[in-house]
Amino acid sequence: MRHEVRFSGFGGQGIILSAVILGRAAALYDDKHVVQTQVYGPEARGGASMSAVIIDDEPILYPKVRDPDTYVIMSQQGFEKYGSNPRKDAVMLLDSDLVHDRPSCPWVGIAATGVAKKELGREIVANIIMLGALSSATPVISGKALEKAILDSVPKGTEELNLKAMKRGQELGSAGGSS
Amino acid sequence: MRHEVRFSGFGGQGIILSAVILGRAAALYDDKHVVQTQVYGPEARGGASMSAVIIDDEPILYPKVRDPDTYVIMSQQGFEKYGSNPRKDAVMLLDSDLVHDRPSCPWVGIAATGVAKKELGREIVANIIMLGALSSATPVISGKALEKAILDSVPKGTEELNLKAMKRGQELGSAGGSS
Amino acid sequence: MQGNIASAEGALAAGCTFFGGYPITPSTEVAEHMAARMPKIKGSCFIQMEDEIASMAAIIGAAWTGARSMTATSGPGFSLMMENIGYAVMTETPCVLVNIQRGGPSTGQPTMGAQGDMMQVRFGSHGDYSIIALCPSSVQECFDLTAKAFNLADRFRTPVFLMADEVIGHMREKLEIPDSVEIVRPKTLPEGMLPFTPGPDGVPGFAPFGTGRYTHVTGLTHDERGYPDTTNPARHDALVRRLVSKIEDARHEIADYTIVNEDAEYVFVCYGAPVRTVKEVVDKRKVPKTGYLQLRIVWPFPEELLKRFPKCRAFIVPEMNLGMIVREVGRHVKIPVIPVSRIGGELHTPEDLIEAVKIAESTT
Amino acid sequence: MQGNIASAEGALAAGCTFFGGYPITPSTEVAEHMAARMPKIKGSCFIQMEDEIASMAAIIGAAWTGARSMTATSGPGFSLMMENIGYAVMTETPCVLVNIQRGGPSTGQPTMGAQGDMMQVRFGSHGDYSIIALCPSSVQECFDLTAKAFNLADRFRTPVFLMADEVIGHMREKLEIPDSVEIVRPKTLPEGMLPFTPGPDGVPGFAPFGTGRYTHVTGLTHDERGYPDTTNPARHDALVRRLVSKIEDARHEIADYTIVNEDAEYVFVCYGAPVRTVKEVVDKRKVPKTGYLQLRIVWPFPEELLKRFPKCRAFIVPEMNLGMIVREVGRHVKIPVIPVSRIGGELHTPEDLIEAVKIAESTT
Amino acid sequence: MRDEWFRADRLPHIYCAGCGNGTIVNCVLEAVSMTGWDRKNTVFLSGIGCSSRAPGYILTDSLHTTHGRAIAFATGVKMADPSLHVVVFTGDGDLAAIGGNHFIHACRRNIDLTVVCMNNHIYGMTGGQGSPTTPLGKTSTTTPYGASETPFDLVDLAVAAGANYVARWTSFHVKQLTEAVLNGLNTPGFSLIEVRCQCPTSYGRRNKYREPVDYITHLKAHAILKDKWESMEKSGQDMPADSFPVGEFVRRARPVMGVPDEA
Amino acid sequence: MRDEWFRADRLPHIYCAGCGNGTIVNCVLEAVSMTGWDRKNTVFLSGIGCSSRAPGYILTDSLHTTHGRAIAFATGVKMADPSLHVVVFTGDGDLAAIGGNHFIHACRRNIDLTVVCMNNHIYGMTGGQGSPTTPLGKTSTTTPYGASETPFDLVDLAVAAGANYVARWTSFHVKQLTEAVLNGLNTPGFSLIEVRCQCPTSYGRRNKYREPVDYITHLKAHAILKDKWESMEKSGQDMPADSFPVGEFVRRARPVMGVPDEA
Amino acid sequence: MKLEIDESRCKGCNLCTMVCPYKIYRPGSRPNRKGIYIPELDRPERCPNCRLQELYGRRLCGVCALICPDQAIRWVPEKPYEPMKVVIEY
Amino acid sequence: MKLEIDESRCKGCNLCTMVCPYKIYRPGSRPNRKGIYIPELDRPERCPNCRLQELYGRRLCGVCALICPDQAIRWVPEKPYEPMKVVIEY
Ligand SMILES: Cc1ncc(C[n+]2csc(CCOP(=O)(O)OP(=O)(O)O)c2C)c(N)n1
Ligand SMILES: Cc1ncc(C[n+]2csc(CCOP(=O)(O)OP(=O)(O)O)c2C)c(N)n1
Ligand code: SF4
Ligand code: SF4
Ligand code: SF4
Ligand code: SF4
Ligand code: SF4
Ligand code: SF4
Ligand SMILES: [Mg+2]
Ligand SMILES: [Mg+2]
Repeated sequence: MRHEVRFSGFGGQGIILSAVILGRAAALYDDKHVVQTQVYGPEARGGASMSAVIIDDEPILYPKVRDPDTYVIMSQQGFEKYGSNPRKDAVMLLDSDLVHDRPSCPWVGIAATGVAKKELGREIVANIIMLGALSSATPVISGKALEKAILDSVPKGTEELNLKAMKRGQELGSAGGSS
Repeated sequence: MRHEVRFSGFGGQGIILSAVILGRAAALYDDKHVVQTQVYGPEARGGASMSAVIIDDEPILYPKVRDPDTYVIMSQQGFEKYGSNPRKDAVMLLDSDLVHDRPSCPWVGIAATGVAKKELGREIVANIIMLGALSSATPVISGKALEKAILDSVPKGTEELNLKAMKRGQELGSAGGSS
Repeated sequence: MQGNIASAEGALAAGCTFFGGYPITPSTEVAEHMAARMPKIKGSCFIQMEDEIASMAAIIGAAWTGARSMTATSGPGFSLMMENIGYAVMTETPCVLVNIQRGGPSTGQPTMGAQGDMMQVRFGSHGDYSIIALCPSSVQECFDLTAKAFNLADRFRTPVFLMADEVIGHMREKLEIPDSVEIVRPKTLPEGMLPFTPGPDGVPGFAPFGTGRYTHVTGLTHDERGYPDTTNPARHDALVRRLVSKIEDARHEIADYTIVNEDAEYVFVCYGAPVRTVKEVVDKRKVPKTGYLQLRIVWPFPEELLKRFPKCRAFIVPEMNLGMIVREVGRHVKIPVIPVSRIGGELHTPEDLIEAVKIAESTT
Repeated sequence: MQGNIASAEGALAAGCTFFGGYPITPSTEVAEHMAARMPKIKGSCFIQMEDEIASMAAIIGAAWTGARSMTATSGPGFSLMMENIGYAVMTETPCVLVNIQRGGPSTGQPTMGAQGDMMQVRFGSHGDYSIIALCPSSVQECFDLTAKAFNLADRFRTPVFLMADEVIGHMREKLEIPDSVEIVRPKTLPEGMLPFTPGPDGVPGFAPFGTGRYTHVTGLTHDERGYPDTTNPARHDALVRRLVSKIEDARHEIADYTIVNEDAEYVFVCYGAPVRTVKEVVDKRKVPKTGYLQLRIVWPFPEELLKRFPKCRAFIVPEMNLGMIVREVGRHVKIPVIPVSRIGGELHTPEDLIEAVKIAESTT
Repeated sequence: MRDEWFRADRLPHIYCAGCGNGTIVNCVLEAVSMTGWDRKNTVFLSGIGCSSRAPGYILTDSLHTTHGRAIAFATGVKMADPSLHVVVFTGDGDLAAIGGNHFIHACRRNIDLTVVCMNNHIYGMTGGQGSPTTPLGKTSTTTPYGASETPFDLVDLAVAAGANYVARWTSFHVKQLTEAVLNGLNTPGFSLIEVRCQCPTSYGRRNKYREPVDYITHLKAHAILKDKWESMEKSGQDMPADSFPVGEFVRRARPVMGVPDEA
Repeated sequence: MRDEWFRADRLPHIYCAGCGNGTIVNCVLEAVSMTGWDRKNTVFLSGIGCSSRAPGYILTDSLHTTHGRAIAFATGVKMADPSLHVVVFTGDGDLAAIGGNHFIHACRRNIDLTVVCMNNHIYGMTGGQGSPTTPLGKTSTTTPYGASETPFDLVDLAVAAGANYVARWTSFHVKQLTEAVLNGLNTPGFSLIEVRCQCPTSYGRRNKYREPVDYITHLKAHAILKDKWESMEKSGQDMPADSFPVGEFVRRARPVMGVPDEA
Repeated sequence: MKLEIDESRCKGCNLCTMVCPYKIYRPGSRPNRKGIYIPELDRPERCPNCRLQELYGRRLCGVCALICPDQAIRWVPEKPYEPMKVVIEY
Repeated sequence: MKLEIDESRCKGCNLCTMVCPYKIYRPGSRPNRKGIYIPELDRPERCPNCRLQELYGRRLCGVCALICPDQAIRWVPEKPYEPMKVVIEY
């Protein structure tokens, strides 16, 4: 199976880190071939940043994601720039607090930023909530692999918080909230 | 007629200036085609510096002097590096105070440095003495043209001294002293 | 792991103990990784210099103490290094430069990938010279080729360039780090031999500072003792021709490449990121009659390899520039050579290359 | 008069009012002459900058005030200018650089002539671009071509290079200074037009500072307003291709050359000092079957001119480098191309070239 | 009016939320608008960095040059046309790392420029590497274990190199800063105004000043007026850690370059 | 013994008759020979210029680098192998014109180098162009009507930038100079020893100091001991034209780089 | 004059909340469409600039607008002029 | 010890003539083969270094040799030692 996942949001949300964690999870713990890329520029600070992961059973040659089957979108501008034209059978996870439009493909709204702030007290873990949701709402990555990759990637002392965020995300992801 | 003249001596003697004056004289006042070149390098300071002039009735294409018919040599090292292998029919003017060897071609010894220092009180005009000698001892340049070019080239206030030096050189040049 | 990090790790695996650099997108991660790793390695030094000129100077200075030394930069910084690159060539200083290419000219597109410095690396400093340039197309190659660059630098006593690009430098893939990498240090200067007397391969032995050989090193034209001799044409001619030929004459030994499908009629000549697309087209989609020559070392250009495709009707050269190495291919063959240029930061798509094959078919 | 002085005088005749430079052998006389002359010309400024990077920066700054500006240097300084040369290209700044070439690489032979920077001038800065390079072969051409360089710089809004060499720069010959030289200033930016919207020839009009057009100038990839737009591949592609094609497409208009003997079988392609020897061989000694193409403008390379010799059996390219422009000739023709390289500071002798003709005869 | 000097069509700018650069641009334009200069004859230049993006938001002619070289470009502009008013925006990296030489030479020549250095102690644009003004012990991506090189004092350097006007303030001191810039604009010769400011993204995040307000509070607390600083020094007091003097350090009339003849 | 440090086979050197550089090399080698250092572990570096030819005459490992960059190269040498003793020869052009940035950064970092600047106020090697230390009004080939840019005070710059040891003497003061160099060699961190010296060929010739003795006599007459200079300053006296202070200006112990761990 | 925060520019940095001597700005409590917490104004008419700018013919205080890094704070003319809101404070 | 000027190195700059407290060096009067006026020595044995170097086991004065830019001045051992020439000056 091959998956092309695209993340977008604004700078500071950890859009690239999300992709890195997903990539690590798939490569190291689901034993897949993975290529992770991103677009970034100074303008990305104010505007929309984007990162992408290809997960495949076979070696990945052409490395760029051109037509993702899975989206994780965390800002309205990100939606407009990188998520407005998904293919029909794609699945889009979106932060329902920050993305106001809705796509033409199936989607799951996750109130990640709100939950991160209100329930977990740290807005910064919104991206981990989205990753958790990704693992429960799509076949892209296994929860086990994701958990291990998160533990590898987050700063010491924040493991518990991040795992909690992931779990919450998984719950929100299974619950749906989709179109 | 074509002449290829090579000057050599040590840094500070005005070897390049000599060539420039000769070139100017021939170009502006004898109405010839002239190309003037030189070799210089940091090593030229201590060692031997060289400059050359081609004077021709026709335009000069290849600009380098390879086998001069006329030499003006003002130091022993200059002789060794640039004057030791003249063609048989060349003429060499040499500063008899500073050049100790003698060439295989016809030559004229001129005590330029000694005369400049003792008679004229300024060693620096030794090169002008040599030019004067060149104009009288060889057909390379006319005395008239040389005089004008010297007046064009020397610092204001030193015209008289330099003309005196030229005249002395012309005397010494006609007097011979050759092999 | 990211290509840039893999490159840093490749250097460390090869025993690099000195890094002097100046941050610039998209190469900065190389320096940042070195800054994190080197202070923990005894005898190693990471230093952020005041600019790229100083970075290049510092790694040359470090190399003369016998250290394996390296810097990393991108276009604008690379341009600033040109004078001291010439110095490294002239003084036969082994060192490694990583250039993560971005969109130029000038500040251009700091965050987008390109291969626009491929002629600069060969001709960007004044005067005649040659260098060795490697181009990775994967994170693994970033590691492997960086390590290899150090061996080539020492073997030929010359600056060696890892000419990567933003696409590969910022891509993350799995990297397998071997238990150890091959390390070939320079020949030492035999007793009684002058410091710039070449061996039979044109390369002099190396006597780093502190070994009591009292070497004078200068960027001026010099004799075998290393003493300046700047007005003797024969001296200069001999020295510069040797500097060039020690590399150019060894192009066979140096060449590092992959050939796929020698029977191909349409042959891609490729290096760096576009190799990925070429492989997609040839290896995966198996577009008929196509094959490729992947150059992992682009300079010295191994022109003989072009002869390895006897049935070739046209060479297709996809580059992320307006056509640089295609000039080199064109000089050596009489059949059509088709450039496929992409600039602006986007890698060629497989469709781009399939289109080029069609054009080649229709014109040959 | 010396070639270097003639070049300075050519600039002054063309109305150059700003010179920013840094001394370096063998170009220093250009600066020294400007230092003597400019303070006497009202509204002119000579400034000796702290280095060559600053010199290049200063002349670009000056150019944006509408001044005709220039610098002069040699190899090591030229290498240092590479980053800002790219900036001038990207920002379409008209300015003139004189490079009196000396023996490289590195410090090399400071006082000896060479043509070793001919590829550097074309490819020495990072990224894709094009430039215009002129090569004088006499003191008169130093004057004429320097003056012309300013017109080309303004016409195409690009840095223009006088690539002379020490031989010509330090040679003294008679110079005839015309009463006035032709001066073509840049098109002014039409009212309502954006500062980087190109005209039909690809060249935008010019609105220097102080004219109330509020131009933002950046070396980043930019839109027609001059505002940065660095992540849009199409923008970059369009901009950089235009920068290249405004020059390359005009190669016919730009070309400046002399052709002698179109019926020749052995044709010298030459520029700079070696032209003197070629003329000695062809014009004076009238060696049979020979002719020549003298390029006074080498870049953009006017490849069509090579077709002007229908009977040509081989091109012979004498250069004071290890073979640079010969690469370009080789790319465009199928017949043999014979390089004649002289490095070390000695100009080719007539015998060298006659020998080359013999070789050409025996191999074709 | 300050607002007239902005390129309103380009706002909001690319600076991160709470970045000190935006404040400094305000103060500089406030000062410029007080001079009565014509926008037509005023030119802003900069090198490369976040700080150096400033001229792109100002409605005058402007040159966004290469990293570190803005002052050299400005020298060309000013010397070629002394009737132009020339202001340079620069960062600590741009001015003091790669651009150090042009900086001291312009001070020495006393070229009539006003240079505003947005000193955030870090390379902001490239994501937070140490700069020549990163304080000892502070963390950056290239000093992950704390900076170990002594930082420059930019004011000392400018004074030693010969500048005619030198002042230092912070992004908190908006009024004083505006006045200092105005003084700089009005002093013939080279003026340096160093402004210590917050970079929440690249510096603050790694050094416990995550919120913009955190670092500006720190700046406010550690800036000591020059006179007070000097009297403390004289009395042999230990200076509080991380504190630094602010105020006007030099205003003098050494020979200048690039001033129009009539002036 | 000093003589052992010369490459006798390369003498006489290329310097003009009476050039101050030769004297300075003597003094530096005298000081070096007093340290007891091993020639094997001592490295001389330089940039480009007459002054920078010095290492070529010294029998140790040496790097004759590119113009202005010697200190950056030296930083690489010293940081890669702190056990080496590293001395840099440079000229006023090499150090203060093109090399100014590396100079101030090495001072800031306090890299353990000793830098000897042969300040002849001119670009000697290229035939006498003005340098950043050419005094106001003096003639050179690029200042034919007299220099109009204020020169640097190299000592002030080094002090402001952070160097641990800074002294100035002239080529006349051979004993004091030797001692200053020795102090520089022995002080951990960056040491600058500026030596004002004669260039009869490129500077003297155009400024009425044609004979070597002329300019050295001038130097002798215009060098004022630092203490005296300061007391004159304090008492508000006008300094005699062309005079300058000599002596030791700073000797301190700021944090250093490139010193071996055990030291 | 009326004090306004331009929502299209404000990035929610809260520097204004720090500097106003009248504490007119309070950190925002709800994100806007872009996710930004725009500060809320607490009786902005207390600002001397709102009240007295036209009277004195020049800007008063203005520190918030000077420090606002995003050029988001400005005063817009109010018509009709609302004298009722002016409360002189001593 | 005997004071010597190495003719192959001396370039005739006359700095030695300037610095010697004993005025041992005098500007030369005749050029040598290279055209250089080598200084002449006036009773060099007056130099304390000639006389006392071996006695004290270290170089004395030595200013001429330090200032000589051409490394042309040196002391060479004399054999046999010539005590007759020593004149102690006060
Ligand atoms: C020659 C060159 N080297 C490096 C860079 C990369 N670069 C861009 S901005 C920057 C640092 C900017 O720091 P500073 O001047 O402090 O500005 P800030 O972003 O902090 O405002 C660097 C190193 C470049 N653009 N050009
Ligand atoms: C990049 C570069 N620019 C210019 C030069 C030319 N150059 C050689 S030496 C020199 C000046 C040397 O002056 P200084 O350092 O004072 O040495 P001096 O000869 O006076 O001892 C210059 C400009 C060069 N070699 N390299
Ligand atoms: S990175 Fe720092 S300096 Fe740059 S815009 Fe963001 S806060 Fe400002
Ligand atoms: S030119 Fe000047 S500095 Fe150079 S060797 Fe001659 S006297 Fe010395
Ligand atoms: S102008 Fe002053 S008082 Fe008015 S809102 Fe702003 S900071 Fe507060
Ligand atoms: S200072 Fe400006 S940008 Fe920051 S919160 Fe206040 S209004 Fe918004
Ligand atoms: S050592 Fe002293 S006393 Fe002896 S000759 Fe030299 S300068 Fe004179
Ligand atoms: S100082 Fe040395 S070089 Fe000069 S005259 Fe005396 S001995 Fe000769
Ligand atoms: Mg900064
Ligand atoms: Mg000097």
